[in-house]
Amino acid sequence: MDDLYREIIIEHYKNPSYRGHLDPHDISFADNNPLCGDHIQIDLRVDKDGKVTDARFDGHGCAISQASADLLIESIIGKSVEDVKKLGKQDILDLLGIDLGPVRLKCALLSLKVLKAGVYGLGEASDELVE
Amino acid sequence: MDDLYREIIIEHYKNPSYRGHLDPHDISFADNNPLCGDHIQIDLRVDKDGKVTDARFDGHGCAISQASADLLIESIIGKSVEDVKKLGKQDILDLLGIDLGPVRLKCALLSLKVLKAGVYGLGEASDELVE
Amino acid sequence: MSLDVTSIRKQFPILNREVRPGVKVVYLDSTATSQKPEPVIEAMNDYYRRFNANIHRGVHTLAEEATAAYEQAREKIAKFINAPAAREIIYTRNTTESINLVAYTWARANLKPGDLVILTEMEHHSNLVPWHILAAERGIRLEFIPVTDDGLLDLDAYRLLLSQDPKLVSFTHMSNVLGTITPAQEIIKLAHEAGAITIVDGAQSVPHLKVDVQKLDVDFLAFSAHKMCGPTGIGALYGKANLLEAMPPFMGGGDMIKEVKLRSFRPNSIPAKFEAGTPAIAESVGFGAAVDFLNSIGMENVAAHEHEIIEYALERLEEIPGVKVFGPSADKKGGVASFTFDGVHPHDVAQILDRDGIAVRAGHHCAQPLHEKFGIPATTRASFYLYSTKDEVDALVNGIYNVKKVFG
Amino acid sequence: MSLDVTSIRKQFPILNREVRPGVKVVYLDSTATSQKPEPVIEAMNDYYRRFNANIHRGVHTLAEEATAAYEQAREKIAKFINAPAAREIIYTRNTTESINLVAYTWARANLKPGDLVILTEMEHHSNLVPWHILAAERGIRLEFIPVTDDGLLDLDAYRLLLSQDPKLVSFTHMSNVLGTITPAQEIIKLAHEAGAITIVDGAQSVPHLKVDVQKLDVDFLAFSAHKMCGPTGIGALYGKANLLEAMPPFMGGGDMIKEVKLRSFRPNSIPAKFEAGTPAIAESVGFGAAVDFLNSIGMENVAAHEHEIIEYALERLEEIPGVKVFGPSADKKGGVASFTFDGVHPHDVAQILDRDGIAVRAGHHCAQPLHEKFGIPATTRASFYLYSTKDEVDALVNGIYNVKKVFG
Ligand SMILES: Cc1ncc(COP(=O)(O)O)c(C=O)c1O
Ligand SMILES: Cc1ncc(COP(=O)(O)O)c(C=O)c1O
Repeated sequence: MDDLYREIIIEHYKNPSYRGHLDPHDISFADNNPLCGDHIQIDLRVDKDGKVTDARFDGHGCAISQASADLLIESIIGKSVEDVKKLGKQDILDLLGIDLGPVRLKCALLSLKVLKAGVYGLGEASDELVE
Repeated sequence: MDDLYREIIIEHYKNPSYRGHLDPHDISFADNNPLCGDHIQIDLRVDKDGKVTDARFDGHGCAISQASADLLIESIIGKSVEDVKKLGKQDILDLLGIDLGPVRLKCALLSLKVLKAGVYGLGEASDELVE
Repeated sequence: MSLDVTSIRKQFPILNREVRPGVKVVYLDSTATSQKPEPVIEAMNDYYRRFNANIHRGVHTLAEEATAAYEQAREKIAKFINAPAAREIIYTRNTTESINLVAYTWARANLKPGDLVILTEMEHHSNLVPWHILAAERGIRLEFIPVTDDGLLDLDAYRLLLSQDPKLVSFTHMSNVLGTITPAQEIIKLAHEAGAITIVDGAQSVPHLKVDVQKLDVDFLAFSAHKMCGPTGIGALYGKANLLEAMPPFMGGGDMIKEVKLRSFRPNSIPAKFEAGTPAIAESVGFGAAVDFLNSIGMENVAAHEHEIIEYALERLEEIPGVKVFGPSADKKGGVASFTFDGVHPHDVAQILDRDGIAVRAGHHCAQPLHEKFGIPATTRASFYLYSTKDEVDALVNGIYNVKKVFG
Repeated sequence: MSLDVTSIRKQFPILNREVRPGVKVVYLDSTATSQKPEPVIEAMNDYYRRFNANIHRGVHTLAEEATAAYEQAREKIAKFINAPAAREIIYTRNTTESINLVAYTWARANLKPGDLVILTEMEHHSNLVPWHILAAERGIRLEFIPVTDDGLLDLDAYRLLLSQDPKLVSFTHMSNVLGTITPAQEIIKLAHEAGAITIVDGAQSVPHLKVDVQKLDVDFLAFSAHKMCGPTGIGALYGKANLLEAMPPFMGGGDMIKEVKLRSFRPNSIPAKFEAGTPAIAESVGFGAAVDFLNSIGMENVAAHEHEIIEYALERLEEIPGVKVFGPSADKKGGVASFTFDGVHPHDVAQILDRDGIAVRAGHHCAQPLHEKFGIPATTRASFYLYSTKDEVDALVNGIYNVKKVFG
């Protein structure tokens, strides 16, 4: 259980590298975790080849949701949008390096859900995006 | 348990004394037991002093419901309507001479319910009439 | 494979119950509700004694465990009926609520005055009254597939009804009175060709047959845990995801929302959208355990066993003078035998059978219009399940002869 | 009299649960759901192992016993809240369904576009969303009794709202976030004087206080078994008989009917009218056992014990730097302490407390508008019940200091 608050998480929570907004941006999407009110917004810049050239997140919430957003943004800069679409639950767990129960999993996956709803251009972020 | 089918019940079921209709009548009411579809109609004649001068029942259903109707009719002829209004669950159980579980109790009380709804001039027969 | 009924019966503690000293219960009322095996009872005890907690919103260990168990049970149920995704399973209280849920949401959002809904004459009140209410409120039209004298659906008449542009066809997969197994796949295919949505009342089929929603291609399937070895207080509605997603919510409250403001809300995604408030958590665990139990035996084996019993029961009942069994022959029905016995009201039959510990049901079995069709107010119904035996059929037959004696 | 908590705790097997080897659970989440004592669990086991059967329509021994138990539990529940008659108790799934039932029946039959419904800013989503749905469908107007900074209802503002001819006042008897016990009797009296009907959300009050519907003169009271030592899957709606009798039915199906024809039905009398389909029978038995259990302890004693605990908890929590507890002082509230802890999100507080086995809830507790009012997305909530101890409060306080360490 101590794993849950590995230093990397506390570190990314307290000192995130990618917190902020991009203006202008090509894609922007935001959503809440209905269970706890955690909020994540993600802005992306995508070049003509479909590559993510820059990205930022903002929001509020628990260490897990905010740290996983920061780690996720870090991991996608330079990736193609097609690769971003392929990201799944396990990728987030790998980034965090921990295992999570179903409730905290929703915290961890919020940023990925927002990101994927954004790159797919959906009106709503749904849980199936991160199954 | 054998009490449940005391001879008196089988006898009143097979050879009822008061099955029929009264035409003309002063009061007539009918209702079903929603649990089993048992049906009882009761016709009454009442004189100017409020006394039941004659009564009949008709309907179909189980031995308990039909026998208790016959026994009930027998017991009220000659009684005043005011006394009929006072009849309750225990009076029926006394007539039958047995004890009943909640489901069969509804069978036994159907005729009393119909009778009381009739003498009170109600639109609907309700369970509270026989509580 | 034939069932090892002796070892199955050992798992159902109630089957050893003596209703009076020396008189063991002969439980022939599984169509009303099934008995529960020990693993189902114990799964719920384990929940209450070890990890009871409210779900979804909790991050503590008990809440995580309870949430996981609640969702795992949903997955088991989805798999049991071969639903493509667990989120297509909505927990309800029972079959009745499942059908009402569709009536209050899909139907109110999609049916206009004059729209045709096709039902059948053999429906349980649960698949009649919700549509009566809607007809009174909204002016939809109801038509009924007739039942033939031998208890089958008249498919020619159905085809004629289909030409009237129905919007919905809602029908039972197995009659709880006649035992008739309806040709659901064909009925659904024809409904879809006519542009209608379909609801199958699976209250009696899911417990007794292998039901495959993808093979049936049904849009909604309603069923109850308590009839399939599971607890009371929980049932399920299967719905195709695209339909469920497009439907407005039913009840409002906790868990069914994504966000609530003082004056408005955004609904959650499915299945949560339809599960307002604290759900039947222990019961979901029991429901999952019931599915495990049935899977361990195999639904094909359950169906085969019941077929053997009903075949024997029909044979034995029909040899009793004065007994008339309703419904089709054994090859077209499940383990249900509803009958009349000349000169004795079904209530009295049931009551006198009870002296011998024999538990059967008497009445209209929540299918009054069907009884009216057959011109009888009530029947006595014996029904069977995976724990039923031929000895119990014999006890029933002897019991009926005892009834004869009382009524002389 | 002070409670013998040691002997009470012995009856709750889960309180001995180790969430991890050597780490015993400290259950401080009773507002979400209470734990269940052994007599409640055993009452349901006894039902399943000895007299499980479907109710009402059965004449065999098991059905008679099940029906009697189902109705006896209703009588116990009626007596527990001092309802004049058992038939004024409708079994539902939970508080949420109880409120939705009134919204779907009484409210749809009685409220017209523009009619005013008064709620409060401290309502649970269960007493908000049903009215949002109705407002969207029917155009009713919603107004809210404001919550003051110290977590009380602003009764002066309420009096002003009452001058606008409200038709309904629906409000919580105890906030599940602030713990605030609202002056229900006064609110109801004023509502009646203004000609409005009243609903009390008793989800938190019925489990923790002596609630007397006749003294309150409330029209409808909603509550859940699972929060008062009872099982999941069952709740209740109390309603005054004359109101219930005049209401249209909610769901259609078995048991709620008096008679069914192919195209119409006549509803049954109350309470059956509102209980369509096979109900939560085992759960009713458990609910009755929960009421017996609470009666054996005495609700005054339960309330007094919780008062002692919350007083101590507030004292200890407020001495922790960075902790801010919301809601009124101990004399105006029940055993609920919702707090924030500077710099640490409530989810993380709860998660880290869980390491020490401490089960608290984090989030908006289904009261998002209230949290918005206080300008916070979430709180951590510790809540207490008759089995809670001061040692558990101490464990919580130590746990919060451990949270501090992790977040440095
Ligand atoms: C004040 C209040 N109202 C309503 C509810 C809803 O109760 P249930 O989830 O049992 O329907 C709760 C419980 O969470 C509550 O605390
Ligand atoms: C065919 C059929 N439909 C619906 C129901 C209603 O099921 P429940 O009472 O569990 O809602 C039943 C059970 O009585 C049934 O047999």
